[in-house]
Amino acid sequence: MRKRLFLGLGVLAIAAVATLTLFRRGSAQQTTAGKPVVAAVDPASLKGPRQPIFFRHDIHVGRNQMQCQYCHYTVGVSNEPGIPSMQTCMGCHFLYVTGSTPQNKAEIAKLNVAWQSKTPVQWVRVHTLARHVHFPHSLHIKALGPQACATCHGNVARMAQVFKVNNVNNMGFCINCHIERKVSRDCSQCHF
Amino acid sequence: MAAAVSVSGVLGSFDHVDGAADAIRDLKSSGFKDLTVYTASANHEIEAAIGDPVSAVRLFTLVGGLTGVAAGFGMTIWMSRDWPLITGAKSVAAIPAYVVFGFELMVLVGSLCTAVGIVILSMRKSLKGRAYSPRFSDDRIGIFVPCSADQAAAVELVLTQHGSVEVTRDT
Amino acid sequence: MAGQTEGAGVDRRQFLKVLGTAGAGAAVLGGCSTEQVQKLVPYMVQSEDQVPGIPTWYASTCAECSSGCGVYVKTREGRPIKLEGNPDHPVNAGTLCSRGQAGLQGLYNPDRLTGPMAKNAAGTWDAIKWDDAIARFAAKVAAAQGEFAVINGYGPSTFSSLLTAWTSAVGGFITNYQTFSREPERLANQKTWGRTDLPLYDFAAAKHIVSFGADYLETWGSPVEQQRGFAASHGFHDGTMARAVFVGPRMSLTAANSDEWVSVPAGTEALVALAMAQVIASSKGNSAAASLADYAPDKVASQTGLSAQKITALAQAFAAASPSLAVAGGVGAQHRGAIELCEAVNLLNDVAGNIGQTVKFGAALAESEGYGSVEALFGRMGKGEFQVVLVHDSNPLYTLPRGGNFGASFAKVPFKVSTAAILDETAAACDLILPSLHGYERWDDLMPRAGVRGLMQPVVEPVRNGMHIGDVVLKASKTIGGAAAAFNAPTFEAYLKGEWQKTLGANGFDDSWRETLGKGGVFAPSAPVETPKATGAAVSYTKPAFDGMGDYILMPYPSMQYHDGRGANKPWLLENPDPITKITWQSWVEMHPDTAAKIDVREGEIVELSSPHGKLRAQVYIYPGVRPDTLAMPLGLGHTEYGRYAKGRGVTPLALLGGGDGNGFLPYLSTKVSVALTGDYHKVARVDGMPRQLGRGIIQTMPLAYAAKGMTPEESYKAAGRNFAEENPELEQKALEGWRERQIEQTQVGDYEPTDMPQWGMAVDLSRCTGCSACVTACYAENNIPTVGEEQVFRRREMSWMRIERYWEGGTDGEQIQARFSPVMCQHCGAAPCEPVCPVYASYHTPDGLNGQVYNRCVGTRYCSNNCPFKVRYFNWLKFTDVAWPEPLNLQLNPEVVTRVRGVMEKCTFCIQRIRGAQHTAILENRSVRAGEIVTACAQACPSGAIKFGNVKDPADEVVKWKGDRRGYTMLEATNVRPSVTYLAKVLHVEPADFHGAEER
Amino acid sequence: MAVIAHDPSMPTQTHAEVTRDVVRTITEKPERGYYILAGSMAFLTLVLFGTLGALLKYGLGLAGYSPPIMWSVYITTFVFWIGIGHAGTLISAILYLFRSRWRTAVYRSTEAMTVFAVMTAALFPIIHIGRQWLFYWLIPYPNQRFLWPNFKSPLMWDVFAISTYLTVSSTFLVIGLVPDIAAVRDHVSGWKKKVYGALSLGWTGADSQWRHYSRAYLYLAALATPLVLSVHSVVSWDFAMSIIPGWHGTIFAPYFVAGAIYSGIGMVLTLIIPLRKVLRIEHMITDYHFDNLAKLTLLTGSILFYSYSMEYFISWYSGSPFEQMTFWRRAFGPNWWAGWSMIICNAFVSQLLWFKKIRTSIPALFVISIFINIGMWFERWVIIAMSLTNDYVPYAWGQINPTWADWCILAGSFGWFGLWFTLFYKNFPIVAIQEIKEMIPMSRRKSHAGAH
Repeated sequence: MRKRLFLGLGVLAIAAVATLTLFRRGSAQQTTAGKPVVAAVDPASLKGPRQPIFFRHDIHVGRNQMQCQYCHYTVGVSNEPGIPSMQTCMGCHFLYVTGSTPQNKAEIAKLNVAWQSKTPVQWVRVHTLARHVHFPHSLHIKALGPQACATCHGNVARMAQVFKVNNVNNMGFCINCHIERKVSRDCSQCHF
Repeated sequence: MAAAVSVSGVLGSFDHVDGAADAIRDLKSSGFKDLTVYTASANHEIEAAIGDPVSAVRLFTLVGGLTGVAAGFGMTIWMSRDWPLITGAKSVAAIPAYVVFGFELMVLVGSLCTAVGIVILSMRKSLKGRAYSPRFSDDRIGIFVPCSADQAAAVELVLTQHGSVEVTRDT
Repeated sequence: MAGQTEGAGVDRRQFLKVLGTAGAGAAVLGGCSTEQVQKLVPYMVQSEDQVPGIPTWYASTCAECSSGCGVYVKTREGRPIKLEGNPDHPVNAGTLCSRGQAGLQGLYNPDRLTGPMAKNAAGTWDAIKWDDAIARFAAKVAAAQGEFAVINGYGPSTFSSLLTAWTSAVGGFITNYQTFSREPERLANQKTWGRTDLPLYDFAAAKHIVSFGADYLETWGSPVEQQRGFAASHGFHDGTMARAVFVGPRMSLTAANSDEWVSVPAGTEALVALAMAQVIASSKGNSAAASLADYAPDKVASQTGLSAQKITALAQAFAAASPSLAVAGGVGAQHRGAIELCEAVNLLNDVAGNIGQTVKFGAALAESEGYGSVEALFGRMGKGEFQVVLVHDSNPLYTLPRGGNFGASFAKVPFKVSTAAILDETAAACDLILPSLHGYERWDDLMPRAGVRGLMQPVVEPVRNGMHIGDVVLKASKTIGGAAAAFNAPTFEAYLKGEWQKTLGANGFDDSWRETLGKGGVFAPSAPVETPKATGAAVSYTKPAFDGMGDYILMPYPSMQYHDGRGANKPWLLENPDPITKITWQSWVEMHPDTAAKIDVREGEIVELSSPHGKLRAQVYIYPGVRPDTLAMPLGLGHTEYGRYAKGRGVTPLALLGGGDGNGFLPYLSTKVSVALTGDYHKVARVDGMPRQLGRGIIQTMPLAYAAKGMTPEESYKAAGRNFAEENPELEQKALEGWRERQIEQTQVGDYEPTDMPQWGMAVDLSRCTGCSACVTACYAENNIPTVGEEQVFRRREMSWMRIERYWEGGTDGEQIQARFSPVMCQHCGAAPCEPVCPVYASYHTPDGLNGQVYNRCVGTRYCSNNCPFKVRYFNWLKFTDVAWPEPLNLQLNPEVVTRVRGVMEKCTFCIQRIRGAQHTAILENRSVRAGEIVTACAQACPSGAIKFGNVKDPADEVVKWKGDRRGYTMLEATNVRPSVTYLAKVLHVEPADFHGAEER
Repeated sequence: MAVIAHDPSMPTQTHAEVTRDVVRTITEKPERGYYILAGSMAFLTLVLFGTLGALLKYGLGLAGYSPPIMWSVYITTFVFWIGIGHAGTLISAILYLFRSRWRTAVYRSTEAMTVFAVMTAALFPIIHIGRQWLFYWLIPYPNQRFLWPNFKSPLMWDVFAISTYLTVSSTFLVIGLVPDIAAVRDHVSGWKKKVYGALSLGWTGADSQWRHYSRAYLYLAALATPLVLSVHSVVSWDFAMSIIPGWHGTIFAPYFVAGAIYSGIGMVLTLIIPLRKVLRIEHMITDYHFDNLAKLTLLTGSILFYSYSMEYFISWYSGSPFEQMTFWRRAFGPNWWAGWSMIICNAFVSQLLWFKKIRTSIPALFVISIFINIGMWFERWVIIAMSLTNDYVPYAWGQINPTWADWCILAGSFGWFGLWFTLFYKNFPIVAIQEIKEMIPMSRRKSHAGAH
């Protein structure tokens, strides 16, 4: 088992480095294209739960144009969206990206510390679905396309700190969509 | 009660029902329309003397009842079709079962409207400030005749000659 | 909503949290709590074979008994959550028994030791470090100077041979011992054929099966494999089916599934076998006839209590059907004459010409030195010949009879080491405990027979801080040095691979290894069948003797659930009722009604049994299926240690037995006991309300002749002259015209618009079902069903969505008693009575024909259950979720199924999570669900293959064929609820003339 | 007086005496016994809510449910109280329409009993469900889930029937009370005057009020009459709509209604026999009234007798083995004693009332009324719980064995009911003053002036 894990580590690491270099180029162009560099903010002043590391979706998704699936890698294939492993973060932040502003530097430093000390970062959950509901992410991505995340999670590309846009436990929220799109409203589709 | 009098008039109280009834007739014939007759219990003789038309409260009952039936069937049928779910191979909106709701809501709304009816109708005529005596809820019949001071004497006369045991003037 | 936050102790989403910690290792997992903080803990490193939300399957091997069935372990986020049979495995071919499936509750057992422990001077336990533990062990072994004994309960495997070799290297003495290891058969085979190995019995090929005490559907031999064979031959197929006869003093599950139970006094089975052999031999002019002359039917009739004609008839039927099969042995026939019995049966098979046909030598079944060796070993311990003893995967102080005072001899050993993962009786008597790893946490293999080598691989981070004894001895070898130094493999994994390299070949080993892992081992085609020549040794019979002066023969028999007692710590097995008595969570004494009447006891009264070797007190269960001169008791309970579930629960008949007579096997059936009333009472936690059908046709049967003619049960009953109550008289027929059309009409709204919606249905073949209850455990495992405990079962509050109903037929006024078994789960009625009565639509009909139950909408009026004619709805009376899964048992919970909170109704869903799962996958792969793609947990587990699930609308689906079977009927047609479950009537070997359907109709 | 003496329905006192006697029951200071009674009732009420708390905390498992008996003591007691609640409206509404004069003296007490009985019964559907805190899901209120209740479920019919009945019967009670409260108001002083004054809603007995009042009362009676019959029919359909042998009976609606009235009058007797002594109003509620109540009991009791025999006959005649088994076990099964106590207490005991001697002997009536209460509780217990012990699949048959939680709730329900009633009869006119007066002809000056 262990061996296979490290094998996996290797594979992912290479993949990460590769994509990383691409992104570097991409984002560089964008910045030169006059895209505003996202300024430092105080997370306390923002909506949403404060995370152990001030991970900025607005930078990753907004400025760097990263795909949600890059980190939430199982959202298209599984019920669970998947939380990126520390390694995925380190893939980019290991050597190359160390942050532009002092604030970002500080936060990325936290990440390195966590990685060195082998203690996974305990992200605070923003969206918690009630236990008695089954929400197959993959089906919704397939039906609505990879950009559909925003439908429920809001436009995280504009969020320095992610907060709850919709109450995903409000059944009406689900049902409205199902009615509009003429999708089955059969109880046993989600409740079992 | 005399303290809080605002409507001027004469109050007579009777021991005898026929006397009271006669008095009412006389007063009405002599032009005193707006009488107030106090009795401890509903009394046909008095009602006859007053001769008011049948109460309109039945309209409340009727309307309420009809509304209830409509609401009963409407609600159940609409709600069942709003999110159609089959149970036990029965039709989504099963009318026979919904008769129960039609009936129950008819009774419910109907009787509530009736109760409201009493209040509304009785409140149409304000009894504020008309003289009253506790004995009317016991064993006496009271007749209050609103009138100006100059008419009072005439009224008192009518009342006493029909055997009013006690006549008070509030002017 | 308060409702939803309840039962938080077993949050389905717990997995998301646990998931991360897998990377951080066992320690974290060990302390994994159920706090409600909503934290998302990512992996440090994502393992490439784990996708959150998608199960990963690993092939492994079941180590619950020595049959060595192959299993697939279903894991989610690194947690095993379900065991299913490995379809490629020759032993179980994809199925698995209750005990095997309950292995998970051994893995996650809350009483597993958290690390090595050493007993201190005060006699209490100190937790110690592994290095320290191994050091102590090594030191002691080295100091023992060869005065070192090992008892190894693990089956033939790379590990066992390592341990053997290692033991002899350190000059020690090892015995490989497993309970119920069929010694009498080996000894008999030695006499009959001069070879001690056991043949493979081919039940599938046999047309006529006679068992002399061997409970081949329960614990004897390789039950799953035999049950598969039995179902294949004895299940009704193309107009025919095999006939099965059981000869013995008690009607076991095997007997109940046989067509005939021949009740003979314990110890006289051999006579029947010999008489049958005599009849056949003389009819065939076989030379053996002469030597058997003394055993002619008329000579043995009186002793067996059978008429000569009866025996002759048995013999002729046996001879007529070829190939036939006779088997003997097992605890149920292990009296002092057991060897002779097995010889007699060998002879019977020989004269009937079954050798090589159904009795197949050459498979070299798992060898075990058996009771003789362990008896001898303990004798030597008693003489103080050993300084150190190591007990692995065995619990002799519990499984050996108390009369043999093995405990005393064991105590004579100065330093005793156990590898028990749970503190059992033996471990408690030891000085050092090196808790081993569970089969799904370690590298290992198991060889049930020649050519079949099942592999095991760690599929989960160790739940507790254990270490496989293989690694322990390798580590110890370094310190011990000497000959042991040769064992220099760094880890047992390395050693194992080394050994396998010899079979798989060195070049390209890594690939072949990975491939083998994926397959679950190597399964060579079955070994060439050998047909040994009988030595012709004369067969004799001496009436077996019994200890004690009591009036009743005590018949201990192995429980299906607990086996030799190893199952007693698993709630699933404790709550899964005994197939025959339907008693849960307890042990009992089976007593014939006449006996009960004679000594005036009622069910549940506690009697005291005393034998020369001991006493015990147990509750009485009155059972017409046991001879009046016999009292039967299940083995497996009555532990004094072994964790919270087992400790102090019930009693074990071993307390009444003496250690054998040194002739190589333990005569379980060799004690007479006397019964004394105590006046005490203990309610019997039975789950069967009324064990008679009262003519309600719950389980319908038909004679073979009629079934072969293709009659329906109804026609069959009429033909047999039963006044078959008309289910739908004309008047009703009228009312039912166009019923289906109307139903479809009504479903033309909303979701119910007619579409290609599938229609899920199930069919159960009662001629295959043996009542083994494997499906019940599968259902518990798949659907997060809580176990409620004995006190709640007293009130019949058990939650088993699927139950095996057991009804008695006959048994009154001297009539032969028979049993009927039928799995009953939610029937998913078309016109379900439970649906319209629910005020909140918690119970409703899904467009694909399921009877949906929305737990989170349920307010708990329980009207649905009242109105259910099958009573298959179960209510959460208390917070069962809090008590059923103490840490870390909750890690087994299936994340696809919500745990139901207190106050809601639940029931069988036809494994809707599997249905939806398959549909979702199909959508993602742009296809429609394939026929037979969806298999419910019960259907998957059933060793008899008696359950078929599928889409009734899809002609390609197997279930359509099953439902089309002429034997098909639905329960309680009179209620016109239109169930989706079709039962195929059980077929009986009876003459239509005396067709016994009275109690069904 | 002499003229009317031999019309026993005629009150024997004058208007003034009526007012005096009734008002006295309220104004005079209660003796110690009253406080003990009220206290013990309050205690039982605490027991009720204490047990309910335990059920909420640990779950229904505390009660003696053992599947397949999913409904047991609680539903039994629910139906019992609903039944009790039927006498009141029957007497006040139906007999009002029939102009039967004897009702006047007793209808106030029975109506109060009705309202409190229904209030008690209404607790049980909530107590008995698995997730009590979600009972409001049975109410069709607009919610974000877009979900509505299932109106095909008899339990929903129940919700509507019971709530309607509670509302209507309380309206009826209150409307009847208003003039009497006014009378009380005029005979008390101090803060009490204020309170009763507020409660009397400014009633003065003016013609403009009587006019609508007496009319409305008539219509209310007209509406309430079918309601009485409907409510217990609906309750009976909770069972009749099922497929359980022993529940699935077509005669259930009339059978249950008769039983309800029977049990209701039983409770009325149990209550007013001691009550009229305590309040010293024997001269208002006389043997004559009891005689009439007894006759009503006899009538309904005989209907029950018929229904019982019909149930057994039909179960035999149906030829359905399920039905037959159920009824065989009712009489000779493990709970035969319950089955027989139902038949004896209801069918047989009521037949004693053929004799006028018994009808007019207060002690005898009291004893009989107790029998009726017990018998009717057992009737529901037998029909509901015992039918469930053995239905279709023998393997699933079970046994009933209630626990402390069952008995505490049962006892508590009597406390809850009793507390309300005790408080009521001491603070409100327990005899309808104005209706009695309506029956007493007022003195006339022509003919015999000053007769009194």
